[in-house]
Amino acid sequence: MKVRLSYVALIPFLVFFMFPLYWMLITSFKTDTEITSLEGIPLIIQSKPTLAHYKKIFFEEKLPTWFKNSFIVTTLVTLITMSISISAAYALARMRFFGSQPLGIGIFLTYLVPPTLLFIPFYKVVGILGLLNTKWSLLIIYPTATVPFCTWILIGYFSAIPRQLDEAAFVDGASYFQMLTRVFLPVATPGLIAATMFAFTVSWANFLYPLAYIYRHDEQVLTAGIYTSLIKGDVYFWGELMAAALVASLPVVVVFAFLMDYYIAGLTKGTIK
Amino acid sequence: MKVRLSYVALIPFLVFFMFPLYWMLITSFKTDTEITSLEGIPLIIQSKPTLAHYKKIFFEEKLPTWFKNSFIVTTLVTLITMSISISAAYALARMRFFGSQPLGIGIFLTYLVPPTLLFIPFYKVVGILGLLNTKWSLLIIYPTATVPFCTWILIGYFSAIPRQLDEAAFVDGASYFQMLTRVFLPVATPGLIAATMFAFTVSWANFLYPLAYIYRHDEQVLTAGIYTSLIKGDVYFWGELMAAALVASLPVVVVFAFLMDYYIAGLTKGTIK
Amino acid sequence: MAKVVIENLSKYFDRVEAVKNFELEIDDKEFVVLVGPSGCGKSTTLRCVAGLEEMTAGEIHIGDQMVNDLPPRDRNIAMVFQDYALYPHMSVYQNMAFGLKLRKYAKAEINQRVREAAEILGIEELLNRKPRELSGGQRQRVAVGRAIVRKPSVFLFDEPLSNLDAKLRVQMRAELSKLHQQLQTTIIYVTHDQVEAMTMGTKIVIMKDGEIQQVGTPMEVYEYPVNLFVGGFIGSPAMNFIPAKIISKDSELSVDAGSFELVIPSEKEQYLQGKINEEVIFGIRPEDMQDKSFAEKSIQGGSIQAVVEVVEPLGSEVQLFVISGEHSLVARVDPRTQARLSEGIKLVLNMDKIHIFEKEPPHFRVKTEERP
Amino acid sequence: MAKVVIENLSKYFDRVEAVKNFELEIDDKEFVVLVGPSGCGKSTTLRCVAGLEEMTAGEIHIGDQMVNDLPPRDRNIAMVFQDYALYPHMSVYQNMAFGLKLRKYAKAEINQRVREAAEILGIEELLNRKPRELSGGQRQRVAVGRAIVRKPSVFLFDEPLSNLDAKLRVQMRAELSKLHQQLQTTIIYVTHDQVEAMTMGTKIVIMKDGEIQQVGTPMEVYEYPVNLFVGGFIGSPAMNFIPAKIISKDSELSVDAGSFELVIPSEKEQYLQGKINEEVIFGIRPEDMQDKSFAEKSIQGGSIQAVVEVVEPLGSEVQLFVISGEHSLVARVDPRTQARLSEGIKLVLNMDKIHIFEKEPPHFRVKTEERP
Repeated sequence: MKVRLSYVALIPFLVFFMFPLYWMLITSFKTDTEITSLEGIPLIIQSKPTLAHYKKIFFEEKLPTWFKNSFIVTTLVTLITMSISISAAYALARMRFFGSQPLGIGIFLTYLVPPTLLFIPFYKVVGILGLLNTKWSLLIIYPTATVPFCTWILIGYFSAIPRQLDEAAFVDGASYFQMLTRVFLPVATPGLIAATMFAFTVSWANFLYPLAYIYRHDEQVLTAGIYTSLIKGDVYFWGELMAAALVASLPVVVVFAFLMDYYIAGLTKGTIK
Repeated sequence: MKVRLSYVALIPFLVFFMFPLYWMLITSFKTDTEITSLEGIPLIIQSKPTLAHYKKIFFEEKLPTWFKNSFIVTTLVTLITMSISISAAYALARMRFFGSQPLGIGIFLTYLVPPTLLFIPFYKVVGILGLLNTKWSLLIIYPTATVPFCTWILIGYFSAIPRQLDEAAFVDGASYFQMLTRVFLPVATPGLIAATMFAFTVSWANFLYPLAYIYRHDEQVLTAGIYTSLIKGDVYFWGELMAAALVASLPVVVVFAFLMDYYIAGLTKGTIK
Repeated sequence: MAKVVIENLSKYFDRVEAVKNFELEIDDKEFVVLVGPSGCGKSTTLRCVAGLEEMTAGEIHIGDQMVNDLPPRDRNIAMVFQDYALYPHMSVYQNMAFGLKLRKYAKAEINQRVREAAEILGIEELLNRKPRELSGGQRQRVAVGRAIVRKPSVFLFDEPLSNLDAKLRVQMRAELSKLHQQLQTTIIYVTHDQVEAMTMGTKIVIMKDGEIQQVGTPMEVYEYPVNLFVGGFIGSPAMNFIPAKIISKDSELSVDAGSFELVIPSEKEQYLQGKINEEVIFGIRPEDMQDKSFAEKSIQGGSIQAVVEVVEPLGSEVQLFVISGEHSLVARVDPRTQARLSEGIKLVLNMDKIHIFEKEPPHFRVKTEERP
Repeated sequence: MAKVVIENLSKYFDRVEAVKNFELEIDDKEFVVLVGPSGCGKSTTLRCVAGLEEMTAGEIHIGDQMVNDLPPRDRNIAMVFQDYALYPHMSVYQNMAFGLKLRKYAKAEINQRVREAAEILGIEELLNRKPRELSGGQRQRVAVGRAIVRKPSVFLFDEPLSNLDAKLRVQMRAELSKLHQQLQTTIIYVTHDQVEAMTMGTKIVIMKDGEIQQVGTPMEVYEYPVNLFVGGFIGSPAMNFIPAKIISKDSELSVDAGSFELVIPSEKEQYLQGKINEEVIFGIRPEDMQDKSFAEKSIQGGSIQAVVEVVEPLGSEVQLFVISGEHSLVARVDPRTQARLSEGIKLVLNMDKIHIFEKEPPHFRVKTEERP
């Protein structure tokens, strides 16, 4: 009952979230004539809806390739991020070594370093590694943004898990590995989900780096691909843009839809009580 | 003593932070000949250092204007963000109204909405408001990113302040305003500083929106200004780029240098014990 | 320095009635303790008096004034909170001076009052410290100091000792009692701990489920609890309750508890005539069950045979958990007892101190004596 | 089902010595309680036995085995933690079965053992609940259940009752005592609460600053504390300590406490001859100071005059905080006492029960009797 009511309060955010989606959806089915017409009403389709924009992006543009590239990059980045973040956060939250606390703070501060500052050195590093103009360059770059923040989120969750829980598992007969997989990580699930969502969203939606580092169409990812191919100077192909952006945001919507329940459950109930 | 030692553990992060700075500093004083020379050693100046790049960016480029624009935008955005976030976080952390908790979660989720999704609708909104191609557009756009996250940070800090503290102030004779200004906000200082730093850094360093929304040189801010004027296609003016990026990151470095102490003190000591 | 009258106070949270028709007159200079298990509405009542919670119905008078619509700052009260609620960013001095500053007292006056209070509480040397540099007991004292500098007409205490360890609690209890005598003010004190209530209160108000069960002095509620709940709540270890029947045999009344029968003293017979052959609950406090070998000879009592289950030596006495027939009982006996685990023991029950409760809720106590 | 021997255990944290040369033999089936104020090293000692903390020096034997280098899982121990440490994502059944599953017991065996333990603890109906759906007392029982299903040779308890309220603590104390008798295993129990130590332990180990002060049965440490610390730590309210001098007068020995002099019983004189004219600390427990009007006639004692500062009625007795000359004292007297605030009272001190401590640290107790 209580959980049901919680969802009601999420309505304004769903509106905020759904409104652009709706606008994009509507626009993507409008004909170019209607979009540019001065009598057009933004949120209603007046003339016949068309699939022309979708046809164009799927068959004429490289959209399927970009989608595949984005998918590969995002999956790998999320995996890399979570492996590093879980290890780092566990070490920082659990092991009392010299300076572990300021190290944790340092990690968070790193996240705050403006990308502008790192943009140019990264360009050189990627160049030296011979990864310029390939999607693999993003596997190097994205984790510099995702790892610090995810580690920071996880440190928070991990430190909230009482150390006695680990110790109870040890006394119960668990090895280190069993303690981690059967007690510690299951208890930290809400934190792991939150961090994964963050890593996924950031690497899926990042825009700046692929735009700057990748020129070859074949290697491009979705976000930058849409921008470069559908905005020429100040000419906007609105119909295609909307259709493409919609397709691009689908995975994020899907991830949120599936994990939201866990996420909210984790944040509201709290696991440790 | 203990605080001193904490700083030692920050060294790896200072290196991570300072290394690009040092590289930029060195390169910005090199002559163009040395930069492009194949015998050049990246981290050492071999021939005579030069101020030519600085002269160029300060006198030939619009850098002072951009700096001023960035400063205005960042200051205003930070002020707007903090006023909204403090009110929202206070309401959400303190007032038990229907659905206040999921509302807080919703705010955080909003922060996770990928900018790609908002990019195109925002473009239209800014256009309708007649702010396209002006720095004022950023005053509308940046807070959509900073307010949710800052509110979320502040909710965390605010909820950790025991409600009895407010009540003690009321019983002691404080009005609502006195309770806020003399007890509640001073106790929340570390949270306020963290949120301010975040708002400042994000609005100073954001890159995507000014690049897309502002074409007039006079209205441009620092980050995008540097990028558009010093990278022409795939020709990079390295000396100027480095000099400009260095100047651009100064304020962030200064803010961190001054507030780091409070920030770390807030995170390590905790105010409520 | 003020009388407090609470009339017909009710408080709902959503649909839950936290406090029901609470009626109480508190005389000037009284030390009233509201006591009860958690959720009984005692804290809510206190917070209504403080003005931190709005009442659903009723009236509260402090001194000559109806304070229903006054904010906390105009009620001339001071409050000590469970977690002390010291302002963490202020020194001890500033914490204590805060209320006076807000009321725009002169600097010299503030200084004098803070030092006076600090002296009473023995915290003069802590005035420049921050709360986080203090121990639990010191924080407790500062919280009290912050309340007394204002010289309010009523002090409110909300479980102020619950975060202290056992030793310190005993000490602070005595200190608060002394402070009350010294300041001669009205105190309303909330606690879930019946020991605090008994030892500190001049009047105890026992609450349960939002309702007052009994109001009285510590010895009154201990010796003449109005019902089963009060009988079990006050006193530790709790009173033993045994389902029994009043029977008449050989022209004497007895308590028949199945496995044993005990003769009721003749003075009490007149009160129990109406209960003959009725089922009741027979109550006896642990200290009124003595090891027969060391019992005072003067005790007028019946003895029962029991088997010892647990022996808890406390130094000055021994608590015995015993089984007699189908009943589990607790007795506090002389430390010289020879009771051994799983062995039998003869216990004497002081029948002058028995309690008879009705079988049906709310289990009222049956009158069995004239009160002095 | 096993003897535990701890030899010369030491543990440093950085440079701080948390436990110093700890030596203890624990017999099979003993219930040993380590007790002391916080920071005395009692928990660290327990954690060393559990294998959760590495020792700096020393040896620990459980049964016939030296376990220094064994991880916790190979030590055949079970532990109950202060915060229960139940796995929040598992049901009560899964919590209890976890240790058996890890040890690859057959399903039927696991099921049988869990149900058996649940029955002993009366938690059969909770088996499908999650820990967060349980009350404090229920969690406590599940934590104990998780320990007993494994049938370990030693149980370790780390302040298991400190999160329960007063009433529940009294109840769980008795339950744990019964459980010990039922299971017949060795138990090592850590607490800061001297009441728990007294009531549950068959042997008490009192620690302070990492060092053992005294080892003995509850009544031994209560009646013959080795030093001032133990005398003050065991018993509540704490023993009264009065700086005094042993004097010889009229061929009798007396304690001269300035404002009063008390004659020492002749049986004790022989032990105190060497202390004549020396400064000592005179100790007497609150229950050995009685209201003269209600004192047992048999008491051989001296009486003193005092002024009552605080009266704390507890129902079965009254605690009096009094001032006699320059000394503040606590007495536990008969509830019929007529003592009134700020009035005088005559107290009888039971001189057979006095304690004399040396003036110099560590304030050893001077022997004044033959022990039985």
